[in-house]
Order: sequence, then structure tokens, then C-alpha cells
Amino acid sequence: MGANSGPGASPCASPVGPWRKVLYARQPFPDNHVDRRFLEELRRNIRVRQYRYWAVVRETGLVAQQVSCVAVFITLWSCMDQGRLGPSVLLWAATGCALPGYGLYEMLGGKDRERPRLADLQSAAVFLAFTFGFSPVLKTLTESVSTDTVYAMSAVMLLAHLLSFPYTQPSPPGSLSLNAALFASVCLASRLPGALHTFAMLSWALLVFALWPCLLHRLRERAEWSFPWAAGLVCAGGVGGLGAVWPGGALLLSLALLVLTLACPLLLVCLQRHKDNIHGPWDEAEIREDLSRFLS
Amino acid sequence: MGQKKRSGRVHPPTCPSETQPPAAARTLDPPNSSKARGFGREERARHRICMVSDFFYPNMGGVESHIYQLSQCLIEKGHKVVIATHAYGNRRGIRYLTNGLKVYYLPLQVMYNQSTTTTCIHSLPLLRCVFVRERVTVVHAHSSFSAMAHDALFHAKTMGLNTVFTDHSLFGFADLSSVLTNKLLTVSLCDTNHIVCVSYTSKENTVLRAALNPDIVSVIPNAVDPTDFTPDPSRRDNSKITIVVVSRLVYRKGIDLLGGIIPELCTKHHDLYFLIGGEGPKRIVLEEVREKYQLHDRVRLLGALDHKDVRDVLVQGHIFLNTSLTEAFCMAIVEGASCGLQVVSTRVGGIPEVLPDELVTLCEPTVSSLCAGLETVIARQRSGKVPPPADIHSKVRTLYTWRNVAERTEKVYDLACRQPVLPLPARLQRLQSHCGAFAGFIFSFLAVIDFLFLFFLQWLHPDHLIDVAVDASGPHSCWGPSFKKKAKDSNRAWPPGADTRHC
Amino acid sequence: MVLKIFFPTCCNTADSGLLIGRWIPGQDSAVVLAVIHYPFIPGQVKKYLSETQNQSQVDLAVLGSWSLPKDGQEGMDSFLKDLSTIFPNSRWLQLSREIGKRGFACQVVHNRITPPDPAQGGTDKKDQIIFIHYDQRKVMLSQLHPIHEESPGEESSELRAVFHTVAQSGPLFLLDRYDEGPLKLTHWQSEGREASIVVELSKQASVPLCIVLTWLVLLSFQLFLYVVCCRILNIWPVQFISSKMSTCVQTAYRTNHFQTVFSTKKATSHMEFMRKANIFVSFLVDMSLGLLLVSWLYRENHISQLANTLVPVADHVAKELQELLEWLMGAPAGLKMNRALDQVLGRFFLYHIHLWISYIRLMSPFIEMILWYVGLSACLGLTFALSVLSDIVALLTFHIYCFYVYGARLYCLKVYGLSSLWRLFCGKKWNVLRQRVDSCSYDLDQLFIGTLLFTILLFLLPTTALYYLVFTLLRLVVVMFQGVIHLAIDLINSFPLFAMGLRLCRSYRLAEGVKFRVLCEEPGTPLHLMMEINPLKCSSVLQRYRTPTYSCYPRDSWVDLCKKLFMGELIYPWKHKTTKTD
Amino acid sequence: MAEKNEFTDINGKAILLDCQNYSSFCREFTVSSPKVSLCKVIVCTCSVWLFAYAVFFVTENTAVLSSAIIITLVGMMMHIHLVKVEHETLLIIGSLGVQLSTSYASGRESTTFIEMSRIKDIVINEAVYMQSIIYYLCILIKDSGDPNGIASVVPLFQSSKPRLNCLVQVYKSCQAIIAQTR
Repeated sequence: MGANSGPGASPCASPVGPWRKVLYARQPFPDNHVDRRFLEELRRNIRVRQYRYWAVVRETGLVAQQVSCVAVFITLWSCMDQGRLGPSVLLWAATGCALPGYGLYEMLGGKDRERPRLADLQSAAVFLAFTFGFSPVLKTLTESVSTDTVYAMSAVMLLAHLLSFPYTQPSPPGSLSLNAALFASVCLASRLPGALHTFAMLSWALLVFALWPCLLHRLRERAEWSFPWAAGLVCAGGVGGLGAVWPGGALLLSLALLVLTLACPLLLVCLQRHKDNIHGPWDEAEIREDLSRFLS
Repeated sequence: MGQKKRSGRVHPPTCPSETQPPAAARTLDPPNSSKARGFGREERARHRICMVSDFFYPNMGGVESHIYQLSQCLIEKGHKVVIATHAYGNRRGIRYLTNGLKVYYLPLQVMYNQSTTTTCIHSLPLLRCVFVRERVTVVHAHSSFSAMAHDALFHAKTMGLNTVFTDHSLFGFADLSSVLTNKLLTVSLCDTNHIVCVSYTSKENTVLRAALNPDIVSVIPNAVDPTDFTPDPSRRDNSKITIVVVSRLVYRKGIDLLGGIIPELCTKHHDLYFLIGGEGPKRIVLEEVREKYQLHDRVRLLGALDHKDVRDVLVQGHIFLNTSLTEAFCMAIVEGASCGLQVVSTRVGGIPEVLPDELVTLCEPTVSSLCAGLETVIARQRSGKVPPPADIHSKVRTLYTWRNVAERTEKVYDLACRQPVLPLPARLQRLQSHCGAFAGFIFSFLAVIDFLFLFFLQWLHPDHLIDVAVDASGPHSCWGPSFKKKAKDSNRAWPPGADTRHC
Repeated sequence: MVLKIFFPTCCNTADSGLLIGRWIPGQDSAVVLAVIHYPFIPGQVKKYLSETQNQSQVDLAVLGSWSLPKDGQEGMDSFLKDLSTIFPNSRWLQLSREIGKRGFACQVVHNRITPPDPAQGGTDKKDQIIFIHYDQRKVMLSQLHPIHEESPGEESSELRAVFHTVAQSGPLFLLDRYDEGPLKLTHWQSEGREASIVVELSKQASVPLCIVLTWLVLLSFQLFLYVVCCRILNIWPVQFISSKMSTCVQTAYRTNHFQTVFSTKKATSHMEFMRKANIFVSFLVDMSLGLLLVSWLYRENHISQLANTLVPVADHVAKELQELLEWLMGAPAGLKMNRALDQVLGRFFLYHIHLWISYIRLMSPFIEMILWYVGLSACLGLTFALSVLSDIVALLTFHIYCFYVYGARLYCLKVYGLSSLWRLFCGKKWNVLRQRVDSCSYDLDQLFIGTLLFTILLFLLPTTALYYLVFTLLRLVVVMFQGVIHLAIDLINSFPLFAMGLRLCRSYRLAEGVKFRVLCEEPGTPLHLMMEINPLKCSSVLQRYRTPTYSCYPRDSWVDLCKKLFMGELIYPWKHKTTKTD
Repeated sequence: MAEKNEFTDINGKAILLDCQNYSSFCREFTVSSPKVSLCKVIVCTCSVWLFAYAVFFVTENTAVLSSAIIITLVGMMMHIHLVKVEHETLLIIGSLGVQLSTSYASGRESTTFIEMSRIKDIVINEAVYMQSIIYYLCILIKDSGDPNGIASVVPLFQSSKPRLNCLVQVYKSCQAIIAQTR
């Protein structure tokens, strides 16, 4: 049947019953028959998310504050490089920021804490000891390398930090981003005049790049309302600080932040309208439910 | 066409392919009968077909067996068929399989899972040599994953041969890789004479991907050889209910779902046993499940199966389960049903078209739905309201046969040969108009280069210097005295690698 | 079926008589070995055949008759036919040669079981016979390759059987026309036995000489070996050092050779004989070269000149190194390196050189005496002298070796540290159990310290790398020098001089196979082929007869040698394959 | 007795098949390719020398010229001694064996003899050669281990590659000889 009515046999030769989309039954239609029901199961744009503008803006706050964190760090470094700030001042400032921050962190943490305080203390001690011990070495580390090289390296590393920062789940900063930031800070710190400067710089690096994201994450999950304020604060700090050393840079930074927080979300929401993707029975079915409950 | 002949010709590894000279094959297929058949349809056009694909024996899979079986049936219908694929290890050069089916293992560089590297150009000399010396009229390329197939289409159009392409797989439109692949498919199919898909879903998919006119796309399903998937109720143990799964253990086959189903059902039914054949990266999932729920005695992982062992595994079970997430045409469930099992499968891709509803239970690709489906089938099995395996087999055996596939493919060839092959200017126009400015430009450039290269080759090594191959295929050209010598030679020279000096 | 008759060229012109030879079993071919002339008494022929058969395990037979028509020998044919009755045989060949015709006529008379019609049998078989002429002497002396040691009884190859038959039937050829036996034969040395006095004498003398030599040499050697090997060598440090010192290796090697050459038992197989001969010749050459060297050394005291040059050279090398180090401690090639580390390393190495120089000074007075005694070792052969030289070089460049080791270890440490810290840098770690890189989440302080160390190592790497590079280059120079010496030694030790000489002078002695030439075809007569010997190729002579030695070529391929160099692992490229230390 | 036929090789060059018929079971096939064409040699040398002269013109260094001359001479010698094959001969002697000999333009001749007891068969086979697929004649050597196994394959007429029609002629007479003598 299907044999004697292959392609070439006219479809309207013997229209016996409607065409069915089955392979097992031999039908009186040619193999290349195109039915009216061809492509009827074609679907377009199922499950396309519609974003709300302000929600997106709120999310971009995280990116903005990370950028301005870098700005803050650079500000501090340049201040110290130009000698406006002494290392001791910075160290005191660091302590002054670290203790309340830790307190806040603990307070928000509530009852359930996975690490004992002793561990925190221990790691803090380790950190201090190592940084202090190594700071003379670090001091002499890059003296033979030219300054431009060092700047370029640290710029690249900071960029890598910004790009690889885990914005989606910033619980502890991802290792690559943190390492990149620390590498950059070591490079920068090694250009500073004294060993104590290096020490101060590194401690600030730890503060800005390692501890602050943890605190911010804690803030986001415990006190949702406070997140925009914190982000705004950091951004303001970044712009202001940079303004103190380099006004043009401050202008650029503020522009960048504005584009980042306002223009980009607008673009996303607009482009979302032009989305057009095809779905149909040929799509690979994805497994929605969580199967990990059977394992583990 | 007795059973003996068919069973003698199933699937390259099982058939006595290489060792059996065509002279011996003649005992299975007496010349007088073949002559009679031959005279029967002398008037019909004979084609000289070259099947091109990266995937062929010793590699195993759906495409491979499809090519092999189709070629055998076409030879039996009096066409001349040769197969071109790339060299596997030291299996290089020319080999003969059953009935003098000639296979060219061409020394092309393999890039990524058995697909050759493609520059659209470098494979021209070898393929041209094959096409010319075998006097090929139709080039039939298989599987959109195979770079060699696309190259062959490209060169065949350059040489002015008719082209047919069979697509065996489905593709999404979501991610970047599929976007690129679809663009390539568009390019290589836009001036192909005819396209064959294995199911209507696959046809829709291909038409969308390659932006084709649906009239030049035929649907010809795969087939299974019912004679080597026969039921055998004595093998199954009716004191318990056995669920059989035979598939590669990869994500696309939904092994994660299976990992969810096993504990669900095993906790409910205590006489339920799982028999899982196949190998793959997802095996670890099943092993973990088995560990966690202490099911070592009830879930048996058989590992990789040879094709000849599949039937022995199938007949031990009551229910055949298929959890694929995407399928163009699922041969596994047909094989399962042909062995008289109750088939439970996911409703994805072309699967709903494959079996009538009384033979298969379709479910959504979720653990809960599959479990529900299995529950009903198990209940039916318990109450004994299932038809006996022999009936199921007798229903299935007539559905998909290679002979039918061959007949329909033959018609496709006739159709393709009636169509003209585009000359270069028209082809360039088609490319420009069809596949966008950028890709169109690039590939029309490549087409011109290919054309010039062909000219160069024809000047360097003219066609009349290429010896016309002595036909060793097909019952009609095959049993002449001129053939016997050849047959003797060619199937004598089997030492692997030794019969090929590729410099 | 075609009947093949292997016919010796020397019998072409023999007088009429009986053909003596052998039917190759299962091959349907006959090897003619000699011709017995008239007059003879059949009984004596049979007796003679049987006794030669006992001497050489070849089943000889009378194949047929050979007639060379001369005046006064007409009417021979009937007589020849009758002979076949005297010597019963399944087939009886009648070869006859006409004057003026180059080919032979041949008739095969079948025995009485098959229908006896020689004429008919002869005529239709005429074209089914091949005459294959062969040079008996060459075939007898030549050795067919590839060599199978087993007797040709079980092996199918026909040519082997022929060669074997001819080679075995030596006793048959002892009888020549001048000794007054009852029989007269024609074969390759029927014109008088071929032998050279020297060879014979040496053959006679070799056995007692061998025994005496063995007693002299081996006793001393065995004693020496016993003491050395069993007592001293097995103590760990000595063993270790001796495995490093090429002189000891060479000694051991030579001793093995002595044992093989001067073993009292005769060399049975061809290979064994060739091996012995090769070793012996190469040993002689080695000795003579060594003696030449000695004679040069001890003439107008070259020794002292050598010593007087050697010390300053070593001194000079040390000076050069010092300058190199000072250069490195500055800004070498404009490279900026970490000053502190640079200073540290530089001082360290300078101190070493200082030590070294003082060591040289200490040695300098004794150098000449040492050289004098060492020079004597050349009497044992050039190879000894060379290996001693390489050892001296190794000792004199010990400081370079030390520098190399320090540099390599330091560099290796750095590289490994960096690679593991780089994984930490990317938040991954090496899983030892699964042998792969997993991703894992580190604590803050781990990350911090890791990054700190990573930075430090990264910035200190160039300095170490430079030092490593320089000293590795120095090391490689020394290694190459030693490598050249060792190649020379290996060449002398392993080159098959005897086999090569044989191939060049007596090319038929080592046969790769045979080649055939169609002699003549005249319509009436059967086909005549000339069988010549196809000599072995020089390359295959080399690779077949090369005496196995400790090959001291680079142990690992160039690629992974470079890899090792890059990873800073220690390399010993000159080390012998056989020594398994580290 | 001896007939000569014109054939072409796979590149279309004319080759000569000389079939010498000594007796019913002993034949000799000689495939001789055209001689070294003088003009080609002249062209090569001239081009090399011109190039050398150009170089010499730039760098007034006479060593260039002498080296060019030496190179051409050595190259030509190498070519006629190692590369250029005058003719290839296949001598098949029933029940004794097959002898292949290749004689180079310089007169060097390399010969191998294969006994009949080692030969399984002589067949025409197909192979991928460079970028094309050719027919070639080859001898199948028995595997001493198993009776119907094949240890190795010795290709015939390797340097002058005749086309199928030539091969078929040689093949048929070889088969005839083998058939009648075993």
C-alpha cells in the first residue's frame, strides 16, 4: 500500500479517510505528503519571562557596589602612595571597620552558627601573622619589575575579579575572583614605600574583597530592606573617594554606575520583546523535578 | 526470500560478513531465482548508489545498521550499492561484506566522536575517485552529525550527481551550538534533491531547521528485522515481574528518570525486578541508587550488550521501559514489542507515531507519570489481561520491514533522478538566496573553489584514466564469469591494513 | 607436476656414469651431487654409498645414469636402461648430452609398478622437467637467511632442503680422482681437495690453544671477578658507584666476552660461531688500537704534557664559571631579577667553586702519576682508555653536576608549588584517589595564604629559572661529550667486523636467497635455469650480526627529555639501559 | 614466444608489457617504463644552474656555483640509482616459485625469490594510493601458523603502476600456471 503509493503518486488519487500522523499504518498518501496539519504542534515563546524594570535595577545594585568596592580600594592605595594617609591611620580605620562589621554579622547570623568563634579568631590570627611576616618580602618582590607592568597586571586582575565575581550566589566570594583581587592588591602593595604600608594595604584588601561580600550577603538574606541602602552607600563612598584623588575618574565612575544601574536594565526589558524561539515535540524534554532526593 | 537468507544478513557483526565470499552467498540466493526477479522488472531504472556516512561498521548504532540493511535490500532489488566511510583504526581501504557489498574505508582524519574533520575541499579527490570508478548516479548521505556526509553532498553537487540525504536525529533551536549546526544543515540541504526523514516529527524538525520546502522531504521510517526479535515466553520467570531497559546510559536517554523510578516502584512492589542493558556515563547514577536502597538482587546492570544478545535480554522480561528525553524514531520499543513485551515509553519526539496505542503506554517524561503508567501495566500484567507475546509479535512483525523501506527509498531515488542538478550559477544563486548573506557568501565562495579544484583534478588525472571498478554487487551484475575472478580476489585479500598502501 | 633436477655445474662435462644424489622427500625434486664413472662394480657403489650415508646423515641414492657420448661408447643406451634394474628406485633418470646441443635430454623411467613404457613416459614428460644448475662449492659453503636451526626434515621449504643436503654431504666430496679407490667421482673438488694450510693448522691448533688461554686468562679473570663481583661489588655503595663508572661496566662487558670466546666447547650453530668470530675480531682490533695509543702516549713523555695542560684547563674552567656567576649576579642580559634571591644563590655557588679550586690545587701534584698509571689501562684496549677518559671527565666536572642538581631541585620545587597553587588560584584541587582535578571550596584564610605564596613564587621564578637554565646548558655540554665517547665505545664493541668482511670478500657465504636465470631454451630440450646466490644486504648483515651491548643512547625520547628538562627533573641520558638504579 | 603490448600506467604514461614465454610453466613478464628523458634532465640542471648563477650574481661567491654543480650531479646519480626504475620483471616458474626483480636506471638490480610453497595465491587487489584508488597485483604469502591465514602481501610492479587491463593479462597467465602446477 504505502509501497505502491510512494512519492510521485498524486495525493488526491484515492483520499480514503483523513491523514493520520502515524508511521505504523500504511496510508494512501505519498511519502512526501504535506498535510494541512503539518507543523500544527509548533509553539512559540512559551515560558519567556517578563522582567519588571525596577526589580532588575535593584538587582544591578550588587554589580554597581562591587565596582565601587574596587574604586574604594584604588582610592586608598593611591592616597597611601601619595602619602596623604599614613599606614597606622589606615590600620586603625581597618580595625574600626572590622569589629562593628563582625558584630553586625554575628547579630544578623542569629542562633545557628556553623563555625565556632574560636575558628574565626584563629583564621584572623593566621592572616595577621602571615601578612605581617611576609610584608618585607612582598615589599622587595616587584622592585625589579617595571611600574607599568605592575599596574597593567593589577588592572587585569581587578577586571578578572569583577568579571568572575559570583553575582548570583555571593555567599563566600568565589575563589578565582578573590584570588585575582588579592593578587592585584599584593602587586599594588609592593609598590608602596614601607613594609607597614604593605601590611595595611593587604589588610584592607582582605576587608574589602573577602569580608565585605560575606557581610553583604548576610544582609541580603536577613534584612532585605537594607541592601539597596548598603549598595548606595558603597557607591557613594567609591565616587566620593575617587573624587578626592582624581575628579575626572569620579565622573567616569558615576557615569558608568548610572549606565550600569539604569540603562542596561532598560535595554534588557526592551530586547525581551523581540524574543522569538520555536518549540515543538522535537525539543529535548528537560527534567524539571529535583531527582537528587533519590540520591544523597 | 526464505528466513535463512534474511537471518544470514542481519547486522554486520553477526553476519559472516567479511569471511563470507559472495561465491558462498550465492548458496543462500540461487542465481536462477535472482535472474527471474531481475527479468521481472528489467524496465525499471537501475541506480548506482553510493551511501556516504561517517558511521558504519565496526562502529555500532542505529545509523550503521540502517545503512547496512537498506544497502542489502537495494542490492537484492538489483541496484548497485557501495558504501563510503572513514578509516577505523587499521581498517583502511576496500572491504567486501555479504552479497559483495563494497565498503570504502577512506583515510580521512577523525576529529570528534567518529566524525571527520571537514574543510569542504580536501576530501574531494578521494570521493571523486570513488564516484567515478563506481559510475555512481545517486549519492545518499546519512546522519546530519556526519561531516563526511555533508562533504559528499557538496562534492556530488559539484560533480553534477543527484543527491539524497537521510536525517536520523532531532535538534532543538535553543542553544548556540544547535544554531550553528542548523545553519550548516541549511547550507548543505538547500540544493539537495531529496531528503528522507525517519518520522513526521523529524520531518517537521528538519523542515524548520533547514528552511526547506516540505514537498522534497519524504518520511520513511526505520525498520527492524522481526525474524531476530521473536518472543520466547519460556524464558521469562512468571513468579516475578521483570522490567527491561536496553539503551545507552546517557542523559538523553533519561537515565536520571530511571534512577527516580527504580526506588519508587521497588518499595511498592516486592516481586518487581529490573534488567538494565547498556553502558555509559550515567551508569554511576544507577549504581548509587542500587547502593542506597539495597537493591542489588533486584536491579541487574548487564553492561554493554552486543546486538545479537539484545533479544536474549528482552525475552526475559514482561515490560519494556524506554525513558528517552528525545527520539526521532525509537527502534528500541519496536524491538521490545516485537519480542512480545508490554512497552512503556515517554511521549517525546517521534515516539507517539511509532506504535499503535494498544501496543504501547505513553507517559510524560516525569517520574510520577512514568510510575503511574508502569503501575497500570503491572496491574494489567498481574490480572493477566495482556495479550500473549505471540499475538503482539504477529501484530508488530508486519509494521516495519526493510523490504518496504527499500521500496520506498527506491521511489525516492527515482524522484531524485528525475530532478535536475543545479548548474553552478543557479547553485550560487540558491545559496545566496537561501542561507542568509554571510553564510551564503562564504559557501558560494567555497562552492566555486570546489568547482575549480574539480577542474584541476580532472586536468591532473582525467576520468578516463580511472579504472572502472568491476561490479561485485547485486545478483544481476554479480554472478557473471567476469565477476567470479574478482570475487575470488577481493575477498581473499583480507589482512587488515595489508591490502592498503596509503601514502 | 614438474620434476626439478638440481645439477652441479662441475658435472656438465663429466664422463658418462651414474648420478649420485638425493630425492628431496615430498618435493618431487632431485639433487645431483656427483657422478660415478665407469667402470665400477655395483656392489662397491652400494657399499660406498651406505658408508658415506652413515658419515653424513643424508640418504644418498643412485638417481640415474649420465651419458656424455664419446667415440667408442656407442650402444650405451641399452646398457644404461639395464642399469635401472640393478639399482632399483621408484624413478630412474637418464640424462644424456648430445654434442653441439647445450641442453640435456632426459628420460624418466618409472619403476615396474607403474606401466613400464619408458619411451612414452619419457616423451610426454619431456617438457615437464626443469634443470637447475648450481655451483656446488658456493651452495655448500653458503648460509641461507633467515636462519632456522632445525633440520630441514620438517620444514617445507625446498631450497633449504637442497642447501642442507649439499652442505651435509661433505664426506662425499673427500674422495677425489687421485686417490686409488675403486670408484672415480666427479664433483666440485674432484680436481684435488681445496683447503688452505693456515686454516687447517689453525683449526687443529685452536682447540688446545683455547684451552690453554682459558686456563691462563679465565683463571685470573675468574679470580678477579670472584673477588670483585661477589665480595666488593655487592656491597651497596661500591655497586652503585661501579654502575655509574663506565670503566667498571666496560670491564664486566669484556669479561663476558672472554668467557664466550674462550669457552672450550665448539660452536655448534652458525649464529654462535659468527658471534664468537665477531667478538674475537673486534677484540683484536680494539687491542691493537689501544697498543697504538699506548705507544704514542709513552713516547717523548706526552703524559706529563697532558698533565701540565689538564690542571690549568680545570682551573680555567673554574675561573670561567666564577665569571659566569658574577655575570648572573648582576643583571644578566638585561633581565631584571629579584636582587635578594640572586645574591643568595650567587654566593652559594661561588662558595662551591672556591671549594673546587682548592680541591684542584690539592690534586695537581699527583695528576701526572695518576695519568701514567691510568694510561696503562690502554693496553687492555682502546675502549678501556675511552671509558677511563669519560670517567675522568665526569670527575673533573663534578662541580657542574652539583650546580645542576641544586638548580634543578630548586626549580622543580618552584614549578610544583606553582602548579598546585595555581589550582588553588582557580579554586580546584588535585584528587589523588580519582587521579583528576576536582573543584573544591576553600576557606578564606586558605585562599589568602595560598594567593600570597603564589604571588611570591611567581615573582621569584625567573631568577631560579635563569640559574637552572645556565647550569643545565653546562651540564648538557658535558653529557654530550660523554655521549660521544660512549657511542664510540659502543661502536667498537658491537660492530660485526667479521660478518662484514665475509660479506665483502666472500659474498656467497651469507645468502639472503637465490635468484634464477633462464639459461637456454631449445624446443626439444627441457628448461635450464641457473641458480645463483643472492647475497645478504649490508644493512641486514649489520642488524643481524650486531653483538648485543648495553646500548647507551638516550634512554627516553627527545620529547619527554625536553619535558623532564622543563619540569626540572634530573636527567641521566648517558646511563645504560641495563642498570636499573633509580 | 614473446609478445609485447602497449599499456598505460595509472597516470596515463605509456608502459610496455613484454611477456616472455619460456615454456608452458615458466613465463617472464617485464613491465618497462620509458627511459629518463634527456630534455627533462637538461631542464632540471639548467634551472638549478640558472638559479645558482642568479645567487652568484647577487653574492659574488663562487662556492655557490660549484655547490650547484655538485648538487646536480649527486642528485642525478641518486635519482638514477635509487629512484628511477627502468623495468620490473616477474618471473614465474611453475612449482618452483616466483622471482621479482627491479632494475634501476643505473643498472642496479634488486631481486627476491619467493618459493611456491610460501605463496598462497596471486590476486588483483584494490588500494587507496595517495589521493586515488587503484588496482594492483599482489602475492599473498601463507601464514606459517594457520593454513588459510595470510602473513603478508607482496605488491608487484610497485614503481610502474599498470592499469587494470594490463594487470588482468598478467593475472590470467599467472593463475593458469599456478593452476596447472599444483
